[in-house]
Amino acid sequence: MLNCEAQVITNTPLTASVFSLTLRLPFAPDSQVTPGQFYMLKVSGNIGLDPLLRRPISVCAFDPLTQTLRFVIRRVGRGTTILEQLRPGDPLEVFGPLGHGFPYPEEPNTHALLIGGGVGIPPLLYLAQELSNAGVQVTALLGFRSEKEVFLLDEFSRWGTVEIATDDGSLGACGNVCDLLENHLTNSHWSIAYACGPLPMLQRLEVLLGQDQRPVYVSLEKRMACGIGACTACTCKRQHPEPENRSSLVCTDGPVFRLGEVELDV
Amino acid sequence: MLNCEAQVITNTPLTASVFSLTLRLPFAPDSQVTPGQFYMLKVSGNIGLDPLLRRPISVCAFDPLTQTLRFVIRRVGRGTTILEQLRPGDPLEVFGPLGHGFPYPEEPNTHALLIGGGVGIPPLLYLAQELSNAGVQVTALLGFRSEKEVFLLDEFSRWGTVEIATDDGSLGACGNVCDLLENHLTNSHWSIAYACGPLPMLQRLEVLLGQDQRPVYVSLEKRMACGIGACTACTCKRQHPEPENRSSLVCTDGPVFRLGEVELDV
Amino acid sequence: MSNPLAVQLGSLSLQNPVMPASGCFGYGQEFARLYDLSQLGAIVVKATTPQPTQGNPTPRVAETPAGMLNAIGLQNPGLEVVCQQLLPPLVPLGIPIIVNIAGASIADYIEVAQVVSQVPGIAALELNISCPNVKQGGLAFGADPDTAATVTREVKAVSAVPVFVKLSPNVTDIVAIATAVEAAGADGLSLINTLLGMAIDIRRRQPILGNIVGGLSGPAVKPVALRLVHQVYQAVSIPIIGMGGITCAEDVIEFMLAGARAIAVGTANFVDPYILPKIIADLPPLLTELGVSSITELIGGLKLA
Amino acid sequence: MSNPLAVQLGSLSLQNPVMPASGCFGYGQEFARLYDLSQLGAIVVKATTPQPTQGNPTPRVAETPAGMLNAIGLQNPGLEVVCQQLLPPLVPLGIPIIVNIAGASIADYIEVAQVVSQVPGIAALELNISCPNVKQGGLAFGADPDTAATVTREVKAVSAVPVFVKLSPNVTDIVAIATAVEAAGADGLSLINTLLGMAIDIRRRQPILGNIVGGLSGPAVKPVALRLVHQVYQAVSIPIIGMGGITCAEDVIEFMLAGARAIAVGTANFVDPYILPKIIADLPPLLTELGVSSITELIGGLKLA
Ligand SMILES: Cc1cc2nc3c(=O)[nH]c(=O)nc-3n(C[C@H](O)[C@H](O)[C@H](O)COP(=O)(O)OP(=O)(O)OC[C@H]3O[C@@H](n4cnc5c(N)ncnc54)[C@H](O)[C@@H]3O)c2cc1C
Ligand SMILES: Cc1cc2nc3c(=O)[nH]c(=O)nc-3n(C[C@H](O)[C@H](O)[C@H](O)COP(=O)(O)OP(=O)(O)OC[C@H]3O[C@@H](n4cnc5c(N)ncnc54)[C@H](O)[C@@H]3O)c2cc1C
Ligand SMILES: Cc1cc2nc3c(=O)[nH]c(=O)nc-3n(C[C@H](O)[C@H](O)[C@H](O)COP(=O)(O)O)c2cc1C
Ligand SMILES: Cc1cc2nc3c(=O)[nH]c(=O)nc-3n(C[C@H](O)[C@H](O)[C@H](O)COP(=O)(O)O)c2cc1C
Ligand code: FES
Ligand code: FES
Repeated sequence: MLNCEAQVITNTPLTASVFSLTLRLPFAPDSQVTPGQFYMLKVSGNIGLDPLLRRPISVCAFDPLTQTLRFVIRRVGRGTTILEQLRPGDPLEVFGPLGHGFPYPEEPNTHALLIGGGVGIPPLLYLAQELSNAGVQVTALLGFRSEKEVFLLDEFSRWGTVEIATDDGSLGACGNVCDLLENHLTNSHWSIAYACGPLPMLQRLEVLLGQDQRPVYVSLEKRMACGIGACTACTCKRQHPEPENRSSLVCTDGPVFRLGEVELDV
Repeated sequence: MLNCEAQVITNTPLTASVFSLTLRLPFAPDSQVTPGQFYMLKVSGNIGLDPLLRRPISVCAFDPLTQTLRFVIRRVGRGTTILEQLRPGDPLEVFGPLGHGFPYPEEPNTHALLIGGGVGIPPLLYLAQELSNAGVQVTALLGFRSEKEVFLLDEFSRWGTVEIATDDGSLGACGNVCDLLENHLTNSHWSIAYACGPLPMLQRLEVLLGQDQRPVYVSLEKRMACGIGACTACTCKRQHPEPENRSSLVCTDGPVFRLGEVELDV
Repeated sequence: MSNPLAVQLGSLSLQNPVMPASGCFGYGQEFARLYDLSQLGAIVVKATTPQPTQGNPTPRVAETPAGMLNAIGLQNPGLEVVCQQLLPPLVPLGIPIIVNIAGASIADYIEVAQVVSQVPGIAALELNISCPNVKQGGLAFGADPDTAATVTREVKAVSAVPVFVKLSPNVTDIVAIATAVEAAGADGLSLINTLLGMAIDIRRRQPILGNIVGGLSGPAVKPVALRLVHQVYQAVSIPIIGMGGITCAEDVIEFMLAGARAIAVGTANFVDPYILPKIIADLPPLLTELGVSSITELIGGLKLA
Repeated sequence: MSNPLAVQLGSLSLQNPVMPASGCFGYGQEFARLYDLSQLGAIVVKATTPQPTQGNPTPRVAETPAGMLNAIGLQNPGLEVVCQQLLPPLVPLGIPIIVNIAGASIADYIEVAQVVSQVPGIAALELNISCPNVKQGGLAFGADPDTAATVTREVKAVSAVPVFVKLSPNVTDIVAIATAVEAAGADGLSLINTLLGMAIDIRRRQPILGNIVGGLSGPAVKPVALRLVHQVYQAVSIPIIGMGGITCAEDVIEFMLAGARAIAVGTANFVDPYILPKIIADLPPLLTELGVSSITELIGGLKLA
């Protein structure tokens, strides 16, 4: 993990509230940038002290050749509004890559199921790309509120099969991404699953897949301050506490956990 | 006085720390914009709450036809650094015009002496232009730290005679603008004087011109919050208190006062 | 249809809960040049003392991260000028006019309360026992429950109108002071006044403020103000005017959820002179978004579990 | 040439006055991956309690204007793990290691103080009687001069190393507490801990923090911290570690002028993980600009008239 001042290359809206931000790093990261890892983005600029804290955002793509990093972000509050307003050429301090990403399947020639809702989808795109490049077959189940809010669909199609659900049925199946998942529950074609999305989605997923023997990995979100394990803001309880009763930290032990490893809460 | 979101037209460095910022107002001011008046510039943008307060900056030029407003500003702290970084097209909220400007001479065909130091000079440029256009003869005495820090010189020359002093003698006379003034003290060619500059300069000016019978006007600076007389942050003591012992406010009774009217302090 | 913003603040009926905070709005005349003051929920004017008060030496304000310090020191033209010249023009606005009163002794408070509360059309007094910027009086009265109760009782005894007591955040236990003041007859509470702070100019090696220390206000203090409103709301039954760092309609809702029945905006008037009408205009759509038909539904509505 | 940044903090010799604030730097290992910790003036580690402590429910942090609230609740692996696994790796750095200690009772404090102060290489204890985030203990010990003096005396009696007492800003009269603690034998003071605050999510109508209230830190609190350091400096003769909102070298100088002999940086480590070495690097040129050859010349150097 390194802190550096990156430069905005492009910043493009994908929907009314979701945008794609690409940055060029001034030097190579000190480690691999793997899907599921995240960066802390400094939104306060160089002068103002408000908003103060950095924002954790998952990597949506990384090209080691050009050292370009891509994030896909939804505007929800002040920090993401500042990020949305960045223009090509603007500087942006980023710190990362942080955390542990999605573990790859141990055996090749497997079939991975990717389950994403809303802005849980961007890190899965990077995962789809990496898995596909490694010869893994990818099926992505993606959920959005409505057709107008769909993003990254074309890019996912490049790496595998995609199924879509929208809350209002305006594109794909009508319903939640977990409804799509129900069709795949008893299917044996997939041997590993990865999920990222809002807490209610992950909670329902836990109900649906909690007893499944196949490995399921989920990426979690918690409010963070440091991003590196120093403040213990992002603690989460282990479902089966070890003797020393330790809790886990989303920023360093996660953000990706095996389903069932930690409790799913805010 | 009106608050509006203006748009940056140009932002050009004049010296290493002084820059010229022109803005286009979206609509006409609700009153004349006179030399010596100032605007409160919102430096916090639309999202961040820090730095919080607006910055008072004197008008350096105003063109009613194109509704362009010009400020010449020295970068001294966080707010002025933000202003320095503005780029053409950026929005900037401005509130004004505020305060009372320089009173014009009561008789035409007079000769006005303008005495400016550092970033006290910009409002005098606007004054020189207006006086000259009104047929008043202008002599400007301008003081800078060194040749490298000289700005607006050419523009002043268009409106009258200019004498320069620099602290290190690298351009014009060696010394302070008050040293230049000493040569004009007993001269009877001028009948009104205007001054703007740092406090020590104004204090020395008071010593030199305090007994002079000719009208002398000075523009003062005080830390401000509201700029409109509501908070009493910018109070200054009257040298000859009236019966009700009222103090004056720099933002509404000033920033221009007749020399001897109020005490000169921080 | 009834007005979704109307609130009842004790015996005062407000068309909306938004008013300026004392000392940040003069006597209204400056802002009257910018917009129609009759759209406000109420107006709170500057602290009034018996005699004209010069206030502290300048600099009187210093900017701090997301906030500011002030050490105005209660500059005001004194009781007589306030009552004869400055308050009468506000009365025809038809909204409640609340006068902040201060003094260096209990006798001072009594004198101002007696005279101001008789001015026709004045709706309430705000008893300032929390000004950190004057040596005598001010905070001295607000730091201890007994003293706070005493001055409240004395002022209530002479006031012809309701008395809101303005509390200081610079105390270990604000609940003790709030309950003491309530027991002494206060009709309501205003909180918070400013936090005592300091700013330093490292080049001159001097405090920036002429008064050395000053009162911290603005967004920086909002979390502290919300916590105090929340704590006091749970302990008293008189209405609370909440303030401290409010800059937008969302902030208003936060204070009301914490227990404020009305709110005051101070420092933000300096950052945006049109902030009060802006907040008032932003509230109705925000209420719709939050699914409430009357803002009163939100008062004290914070869910704790 | 002598080191212009060297300061003496009671019996501790520091190569520079800059250290991390407790709870914002873990036990150093995370930041050790980013830079060489031996360049710091000292290291203050997280609060240690006798038993492992889970801390409060999440969310534990909330951003506020130019600040943040935290309600970590002293999460730590307990005395045994701290002493056996976490402190020993820090000792070889050769800089003073200061351990923040906390508890729910005086007996807790005594136990931790006794054990931690025996760990070879530990330079001092920081007695945390000001944590606003735990129900028992914490602030309860720091809000009253007598209680603060008692716990200080007891801890001093068992500690093998100097004891710095960390004071709370959430009090009416910090000077009374500071002088009581000094009289009880404290070797120094750390101030300030966090201001008690709250943040509200208006859509969920709930506090953002799982613990409802939390401690405010970051730039927002700097003016309050400076004022408290200034007030306490004038009243005590033991050294002060100043903190609260420091983000740059200029802030360090402000705290030292106000009376701090050393300073700690907390929240700013989260905004810029390299802030400590950056501040240390920025200090020498700033001293040159200010015309001083040793930073000690500035301590308490505020001119008041
Ligand atoms: C590991 C991780 C990866 C993430 N990846 C992405 C991504 O790829 N794309 C994307 O759009 N969003 C992502 N998020 C969520 C994103 O961090 C928040 O939406 C963002 O911080 C909101 O900031 P704001 O200032 O706009 O909102 P505000 O609500 O104004 O933020 C206030 C504070 O709360 C924090 N906060 C608010 N929502 C969240 C949240 N959901 N998770 C963590 N902190 C939050 C902010 O960081 C800030 O400190 C991720 C979160 C985590 C923890
Ligand atoms: C009526 C008036 C007209 C002015 N006209 C000009 C001008 O035309 N060009 C120009 O360069 N400067 C002018 N100034 C000074 C200018 O306002 C300050 O340099 C500026 O506010 C500094 O802001 P900062 O954030 O960069 O500095 P900081 O020191 O970081 O500011 C901190 C706070 O102190 C206030 N402050 C600092 N210095 C001054 C000062 N000298 N006067 C008033 N407030 C101050 C700031 O407004 C801010 O609130 C004028 C000041 C006044 C009062
Ligand atoms: C410049 C200034 C002057 C103030 N004068 C008074 C006053 O006269 N009486 C009073 O009770 N409070 C006074 N206050 C405190 C405010 O009324 C308010 O309680 C405080 O500023 C917090 O609100 P804010 O953060 O919205 O400013 C003053 C505040 C400021 C900034
Ligand atoms: C996340 C967090 C955890 C903290 N934990 C502790 C602690 O364990 N013990 C303690 O004495 N202070 C603790 N503090 C307070 C800091 O040490 C410091 O006193 C305070 O944050 C002010 O400094 P700052 O504004 O630089 O952060 C904590 C602060 C934060 C933000
Ligand atoms: S965010 Fe600090 S420990 Fe995870
Ligand atoms: S700045 Fe508020 S009265 Fe002058």
